[in-house]
Amino acid sequence: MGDYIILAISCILVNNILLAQYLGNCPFLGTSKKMETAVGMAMAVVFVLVLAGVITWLTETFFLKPFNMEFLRTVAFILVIASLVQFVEMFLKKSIPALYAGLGIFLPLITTNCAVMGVCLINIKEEYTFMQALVASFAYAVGFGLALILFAGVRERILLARVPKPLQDTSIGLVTAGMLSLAFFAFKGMV
Amino acid sequence: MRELIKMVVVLTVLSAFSGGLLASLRNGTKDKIEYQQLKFVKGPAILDIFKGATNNPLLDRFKLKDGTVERSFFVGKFNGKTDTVAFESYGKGFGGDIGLMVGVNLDTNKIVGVGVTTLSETPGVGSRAKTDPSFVAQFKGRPLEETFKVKADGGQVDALSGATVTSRGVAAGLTDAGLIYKRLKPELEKKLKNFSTKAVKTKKGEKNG
Amino acid sequence: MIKRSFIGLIKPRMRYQAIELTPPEPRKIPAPKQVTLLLNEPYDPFGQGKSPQLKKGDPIKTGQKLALYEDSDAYVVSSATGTISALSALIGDFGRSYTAISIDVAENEEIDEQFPALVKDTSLETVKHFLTFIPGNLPDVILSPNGSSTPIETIVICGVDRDLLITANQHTVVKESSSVKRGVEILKQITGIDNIIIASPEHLMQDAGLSGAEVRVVNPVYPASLPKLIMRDLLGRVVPAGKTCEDLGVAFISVQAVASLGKAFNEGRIPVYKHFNLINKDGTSVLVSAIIGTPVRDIFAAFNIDAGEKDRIIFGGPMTGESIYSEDHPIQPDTDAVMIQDQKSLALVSDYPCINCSECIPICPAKIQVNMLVRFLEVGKYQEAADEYDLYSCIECGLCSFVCVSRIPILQYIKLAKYELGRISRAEETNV
Amino acid sequence: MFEQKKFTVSHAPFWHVGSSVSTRSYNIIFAALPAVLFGVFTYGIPAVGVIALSVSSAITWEIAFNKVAKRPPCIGDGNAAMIGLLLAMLLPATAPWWLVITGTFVAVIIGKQIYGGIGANPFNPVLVSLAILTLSWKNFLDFNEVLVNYDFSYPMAYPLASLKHFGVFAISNLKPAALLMGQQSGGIGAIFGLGLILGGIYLIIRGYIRWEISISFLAGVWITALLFNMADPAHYAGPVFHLVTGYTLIGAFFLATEDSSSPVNFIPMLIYGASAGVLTVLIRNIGAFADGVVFAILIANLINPLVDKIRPKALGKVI
Amino acid sequence: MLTALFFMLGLGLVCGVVLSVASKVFYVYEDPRIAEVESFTAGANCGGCGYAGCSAAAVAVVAGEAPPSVCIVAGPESAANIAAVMGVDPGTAEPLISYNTCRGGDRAEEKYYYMGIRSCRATAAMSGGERQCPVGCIGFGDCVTACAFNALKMGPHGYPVVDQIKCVGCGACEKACPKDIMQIKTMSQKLLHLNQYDDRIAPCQQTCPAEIDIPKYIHQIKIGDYEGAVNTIRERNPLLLACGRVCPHPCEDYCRRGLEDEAVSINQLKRFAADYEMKSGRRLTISCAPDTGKKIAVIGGGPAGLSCAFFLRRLGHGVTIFDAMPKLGGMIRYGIPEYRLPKEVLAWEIQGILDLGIEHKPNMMLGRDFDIGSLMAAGFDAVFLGIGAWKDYSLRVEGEDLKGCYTGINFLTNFAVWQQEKPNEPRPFVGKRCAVIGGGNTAIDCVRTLVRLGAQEVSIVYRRTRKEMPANMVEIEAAEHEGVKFTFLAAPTQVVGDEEGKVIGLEYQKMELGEPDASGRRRPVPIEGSETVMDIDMLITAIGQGPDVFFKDESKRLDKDLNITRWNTIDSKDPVALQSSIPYIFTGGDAATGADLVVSAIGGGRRAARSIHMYLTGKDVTPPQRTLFRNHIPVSIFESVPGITKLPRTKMPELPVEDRIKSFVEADLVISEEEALYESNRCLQCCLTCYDKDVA
Amino acid sequence: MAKSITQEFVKGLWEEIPPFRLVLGLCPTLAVTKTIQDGIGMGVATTFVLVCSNVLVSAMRNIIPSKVRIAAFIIIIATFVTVVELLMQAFTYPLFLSLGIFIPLIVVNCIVLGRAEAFASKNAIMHSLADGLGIGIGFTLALASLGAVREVFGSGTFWGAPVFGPSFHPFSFMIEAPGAFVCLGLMLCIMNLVGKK
Repeated sequence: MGDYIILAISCILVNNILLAQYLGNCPFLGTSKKMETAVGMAMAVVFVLVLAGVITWLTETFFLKPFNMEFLRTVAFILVIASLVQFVEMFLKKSIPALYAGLGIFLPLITTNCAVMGVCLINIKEEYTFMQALVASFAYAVGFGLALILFAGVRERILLARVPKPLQDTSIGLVTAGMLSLAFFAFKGMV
Repeated sequence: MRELIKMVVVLTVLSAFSGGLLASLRNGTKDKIEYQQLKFVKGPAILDIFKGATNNPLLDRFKLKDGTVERSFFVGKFNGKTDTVAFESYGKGFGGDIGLMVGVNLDTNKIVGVGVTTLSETPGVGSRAKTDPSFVAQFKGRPLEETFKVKADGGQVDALSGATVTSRGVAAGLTDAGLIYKRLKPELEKKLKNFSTKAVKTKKGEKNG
Repeated sequence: MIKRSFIGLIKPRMRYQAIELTPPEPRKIPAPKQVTLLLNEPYDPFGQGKSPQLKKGDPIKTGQKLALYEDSDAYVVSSATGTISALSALIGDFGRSYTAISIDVAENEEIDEQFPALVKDTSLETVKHFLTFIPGNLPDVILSPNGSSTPIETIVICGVDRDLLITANQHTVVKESSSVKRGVEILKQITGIDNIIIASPEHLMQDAGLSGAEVRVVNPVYPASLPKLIMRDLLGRVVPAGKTCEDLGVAFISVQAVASLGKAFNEGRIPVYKHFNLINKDGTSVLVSAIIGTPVRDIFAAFNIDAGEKDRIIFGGPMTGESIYSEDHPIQPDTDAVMIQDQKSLALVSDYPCINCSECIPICPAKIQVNMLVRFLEVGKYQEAADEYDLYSCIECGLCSFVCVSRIPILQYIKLAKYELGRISRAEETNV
Repeated sequence: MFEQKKFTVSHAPFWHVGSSVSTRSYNIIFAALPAVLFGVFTYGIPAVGVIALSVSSAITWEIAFNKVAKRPPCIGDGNAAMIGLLLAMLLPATAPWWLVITGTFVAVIIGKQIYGGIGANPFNPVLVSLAILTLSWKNFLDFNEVLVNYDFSYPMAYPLASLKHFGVFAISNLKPAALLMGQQSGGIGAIFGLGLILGGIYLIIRGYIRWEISISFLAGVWITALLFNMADPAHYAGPVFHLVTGYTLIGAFFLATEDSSSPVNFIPMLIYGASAGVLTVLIRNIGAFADGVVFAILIANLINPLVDKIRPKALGKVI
Repeated sequence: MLTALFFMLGLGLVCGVVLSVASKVFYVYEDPRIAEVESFTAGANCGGCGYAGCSAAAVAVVAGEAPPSVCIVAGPESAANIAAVMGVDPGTAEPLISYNTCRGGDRAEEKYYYMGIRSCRATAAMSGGERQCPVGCIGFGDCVTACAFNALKMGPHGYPVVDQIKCVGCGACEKACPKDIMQIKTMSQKLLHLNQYDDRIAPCQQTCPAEIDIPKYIHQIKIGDYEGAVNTIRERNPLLLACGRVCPHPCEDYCRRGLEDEAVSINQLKRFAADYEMKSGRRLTISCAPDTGKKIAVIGGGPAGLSCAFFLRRLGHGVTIFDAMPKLGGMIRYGIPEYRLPKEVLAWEIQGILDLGIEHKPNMMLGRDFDIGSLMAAGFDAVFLGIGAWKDYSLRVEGEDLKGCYTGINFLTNFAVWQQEKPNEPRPFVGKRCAVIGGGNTAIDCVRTLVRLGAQEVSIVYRRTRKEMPANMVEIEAAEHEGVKFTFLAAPTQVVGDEEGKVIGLEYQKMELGEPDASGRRRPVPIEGSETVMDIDMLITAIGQGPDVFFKDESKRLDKDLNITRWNTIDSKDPVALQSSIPYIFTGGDAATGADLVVSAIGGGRRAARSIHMYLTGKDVTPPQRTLFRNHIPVSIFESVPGITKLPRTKMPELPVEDRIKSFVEADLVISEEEALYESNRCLQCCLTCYDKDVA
Repeated sequence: MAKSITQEFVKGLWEEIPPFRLVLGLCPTLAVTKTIQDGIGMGVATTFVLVCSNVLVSAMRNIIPSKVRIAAFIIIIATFVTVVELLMQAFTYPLFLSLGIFIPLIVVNCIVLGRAEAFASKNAIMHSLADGLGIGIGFTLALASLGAVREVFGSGTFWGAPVFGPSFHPFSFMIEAPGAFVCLGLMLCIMNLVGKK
């Protein structure tokens, strides 16, 4: 149990997917302009990442590895993830419109989110067990969400500030993301 | 319905085509990749450890089962004796695992050399574990079976200044290596007894790769 | 300007000016050569399809009711006798537009006979048609109690002054208690509202009691006399953000208006003299009485005040007044003070950004998070400011601007935002 | 029509309390003086050099940026000077010139100006700068290494480094009172605890910083350290030690209280201060850095926009 | 190898099947435009737009929350495509462009020192802003900050300047401006705009019957942007070459410089710009709105008809001009002599108008060759009646129809037709001693023509004095120089003829000036017994003319509802709306006003075009409430203009008298470029209440 | 509006250069630009995938049903990514090591999918080729320049060779994660300044 907690903390804070591993930055910058969007995106990422983490782990363990087809990992994973996301999106839209409105609309953004694919690949690379993969996927997603929400909070204020014109928007967003990443150094070495 | 079928067919054919293409490419590059992996990941450390060996340790390798994990061992031939092996162990560092290649002489149980294979430490600080030869040199000649600890923790290892975490990681890796060594020593001895090197092929191996 | 105390930990307390127990009579300014009355209806020189009632050269009597068009509700009551010398458009603050009626005052005063003929009839109609433009200004909502969404049930008479340094209302409480008493009776009679409360400072409780209305005491520290705080502190009712006191069935009226109402029926003529404080450049405050429509220029002349280039002339008090740009601006029925500040001692504003010092937070009586509010307002995000940062909770006391380290004109931002939002919503209503 | 007298027109209120940004900055600088003077006294000329360079370069960067960005010059507000001074207070007296200049560049330009100047920076510029310097040139900021040439009557080992590397034992002979009086190694302006406390109290009384933040920060440090200490006294130092060493006091009074990166409401201020305090000790005890104040406050800066949403209900607010 | 193949085959199959089944099972209806918009986005789902993926962005676009340019990956073409799907402006597919209507800026005096938020909206809320000008630009640049496309910047004079290339017409500036100075308009809306009381326009522009933005084109000349000047003029006046020559320039009467100095020679500058285009040999392109499919018949190809046709065509309608004469131009071709307006120049100008795609049917006279009914049957949606004023008023004295008596228009037209179309036929009769009755421009044209045709003695007989002559002073002077005699205060009483019925003399009664009448002119009173006879062999009466509305009697069906005023003009009730008593018939020019200036006819043509456009698009035809028709904005009329140093006005170059009386070569010449620049610098660049003071 | 092939190529080099003008593909931009070599390596790999997938998508644009087009594009892209992955492993192994996980992640690089969807699926093969090549080279240039800046300041070397004297203390913040963000942010700012007309 303790191991899982440490793994989780490590994935959330120390090896934060966004700030330490540089994954998932496009939606990070895109969806952090408003707090509402950030929260929706964060939830959607948690949802999809756990699903994707599990399903890709299963694919790897039961198909790719036994048949020595690791080289097909990229193709297989992305196909599985894309189909999964699209399926979930359609499912939610029809069956649970309320949920769809809250987080479903973020799903397409996730298909090509390198955070999802990246975490799936990390799970395999680190040779996690099923439970570890599950925990890691969840924790990475939480880390993503945490960073996104904190960032959105900061960014909401920056949008109100008198940022010099050439720096506005993405430019200052990136610099701020850098500061965020800097602050997350606080957790270095804790796990 | 026609559209549905078309969708399915297109996807299927496309993925099958992709699978086929990749599989054939994979077959064509398989050997080369394996050699490259050895050469660049572990190669430098191994060659460093086996400085003066008469064989090519990269080619003279075998695998052993250690519980569920399979470990690779590289054999070094010194003075005509194949009594030295090198294998990899890991310790936790500042920015992830630190991979250590540990060379040990089976006769003396002493370390012949330690090399850092993988590490993602803070450049200029922890990364000196790899770049500063004096740091790993301090392990040479020490018995592998002891427990390694940095001095701050009351051990014997001189820590890299300002990189205690890294140093601790290295120490932990070495300790781990000792445990592996202890576990597998009987098998290793068995294996080495009738080990014949492929020294002759060195050049060719390089080329074919 | 009140300086910051050394110990900044404690928030500044600003007490209202208290009137002396036996106040001197206000200094009376003689009728000027020209008066200007501001009629609350836009002047359209090209107005089509309406028949104008007034034109240049028309003779006017004191007490005469003047309206632009036959069917317009808005009117003014002339405070002097003479001829109309000009009609012009005047743009006030926040989109208010007036018609300025200038009257050249004749030497002999003639009293218009319409009101004296009706003086026996203390009916709502009479008051409505002749007495809204009296000193103190009678608010419409009291006269048409069903005009607002909730019928008015309570009338609060402000026996306190809205702002610092002003004693005009207190003076009325002390000196004109009989008129006030009559006024309260008439109010009760014409509106049918019995629940009339007079808000008074503690030292005037006795005098206020003579009015016949229920006396409640107002805290002597600014901004306790602002209507929404009187509502909260004296009536125990909180006005929801974006709503007015009238929406809760409470109407406010100044004690001067009540006194004028009483006086009008007592004396049989519409009162035209308005009491107000003249606050000089050195901060001294004198009570003055002048007819409505007197240009500020004449008042300054009477006190030998030299209003120089870049000085600031303020109608109202230092915290809530409005600055005007011309010495020709006339005294209006609701002018409680005229203040002049020397160019050298102006409190400057700057366009420095908010430094997030949090001075404004503890001082805000409405508990608004001003630092964020002002950020939204600075970039023009008015709707967000209203939705997320309580724009409409603001009671416009100006304390945030008063303490602002960056000297941001916060109150101006707030009022502007409310005004712009109002404009947008009105535009949307007319579109749909 | 054209010769009319023109008056000034502006909006209410027409009075102002008279405070200004520059008074604020200068008061903070004034409050920092005891600690700074003590530092100068202790470390001598090099300390003067670092402080002078830091302040002047901070001002220069600010002027330069204003020129480049075509904005009205804002050095008059004293903020740049304050940033320069605070940064110098955190640096060792032996900091090389290029380190100081880079530091002020990062603080003034990257930390503050590109966000639109004073009041807009989401992170404390001084801390951003120090964090970046720490990452880049750890050796030059390692007090043990760089202050090695100083020789005083008290041990010159950096207390927190000793604690980190050698455990509680190594610091057992350090007296809190002596540490408080500045008998320790550390940043130029960070060693004289008493001076910092005096300055802090001055600022609190004058209303320039908020006591809520300072007190909750110290409380956070104290309580967390106490818990660790109680759990394993052999491993973790006592709370008082944590209070008087490293950047704790300067952090509590001068860094965490930085205006634009700290909350304005009461409860958020407590949360903000406390979380910075807690994290400080966490980093010191189990993290990678010897002193956690810098990164702890940066993390607290980060959560500031979120926690500052906790606020009292506004007058008449519906819902 | 095979396993890989099969694995991928299986995977693809599974995914394909699952997705296609799911798309059937979980089908939800959505606005088809969403899919369409989405197909134009990049589809990368990168989130760069701030929305949750491409379909979310598409939803936002369809819901109107996001601009068509939302996708940052796909580039401008995608934005254009998305805009097309959304149909940003469904009414006209014309681009909206922002422009500012105030050129006052910081030249306007201030009424107070402002201290507070540096924004236009904030200061506008404080007594309407610190500028004296009640409607002018405040100058804090709220619009500039509001513009997300960098298309606006504050100009040197403190008012915003639009970069039309960058402007996308989003309207942010318009919303931000508290004074309605920034306006987003299509070209059509600009063409349709009439001067209003709340416009920020100089007195000259208020006066100009065609409402040309005079300060703007003068400024453009000043900075050397001659083409811009041409475009500016053409926004209001398609006949700039003609107007530049014949316009009596009432604008100059209101030139503020004229109060202290001599007025700016506005018309010379216009002619300079117009001639610049013609001389450059290149026609500037004139843009037209997309076709609307409506057809309009313009009856009469004179200035009013041409102007109306020009503007209707630019608004996107199909126009056919029916004209009774063989060539277009109406009175400016057949009434204005060659020496004032060379027909070559006119032809060049008219060709430019026809090139927009206007059909011309010559020799078609209403009431003779067609009537309104036949037009309606031919599918025209509206009719413009610009038949001009071709019928001279008669003198109502005895002997008016003797041989050798002509009316002014008759004479000029006959001569013009001979000169232009039938030069080989014998020249129309010209007497030796000629008298022309009347004091208007037609009379002057007649005498000056007669001089050029070799009449030995030409005199003008006018009832009042020279001061009251309605003709242009320049023209009168020119006639004087050319040797024309003037007989003032003479009222013709009888035309004397010989037994052959030929005219031999004109009897007139002398007059003296009496009390001023309502128009302020002193009424001439006959002196009893002062009858005199003047010896002449040719008499031309040019005492005024009116429209010839005989067609109304010819057609009994549709036109009977058309009201005619007692001055024989077509009754248009409202002089701005110009709609006749039959809703689809509009009028303008002399047909509506009686004989008037060319430039008035041009203005009338545009107003009629506006009304027709409104009528065809189903909108209210009545003009906007605050239309400033023939009036002036009171605050803009000054009594003095301080700060002006006198600078002499550029003299108009003309041919020497001896040369010009011999031929019909153009008498007035164009000023040089150097002179034009000098004259343009004399312009005070007035706006409503502000102007440039001369430095030094 | 149709541009020539050359224009399609050139626009990727400046007008629409990712990630400066099109703010896309940030992850690899941030992650693999510690040195200029890594940057160029990543750029070349991406260019290869971009060109190949653009050509193939363009060739197949009429066959693929619109509902599964994204899935189909992804398969195509993923295939080429794997090809690159295998080739790099076989021939430039050290580069493969330093780029690590980011090679397979080219598949989710928004630039690649974005160009496939926005451009190649609507344009002819040669145009798509030019577009892919242009954008790819632009991307490579961008990565190289960012890599160069970070390497020079962060490690004091250029292409592995020291540029400053031995007394230079590298500003190693630049090669840390925060430095990557800040550096890219500032470069965007410079691009905005330069791009302003």
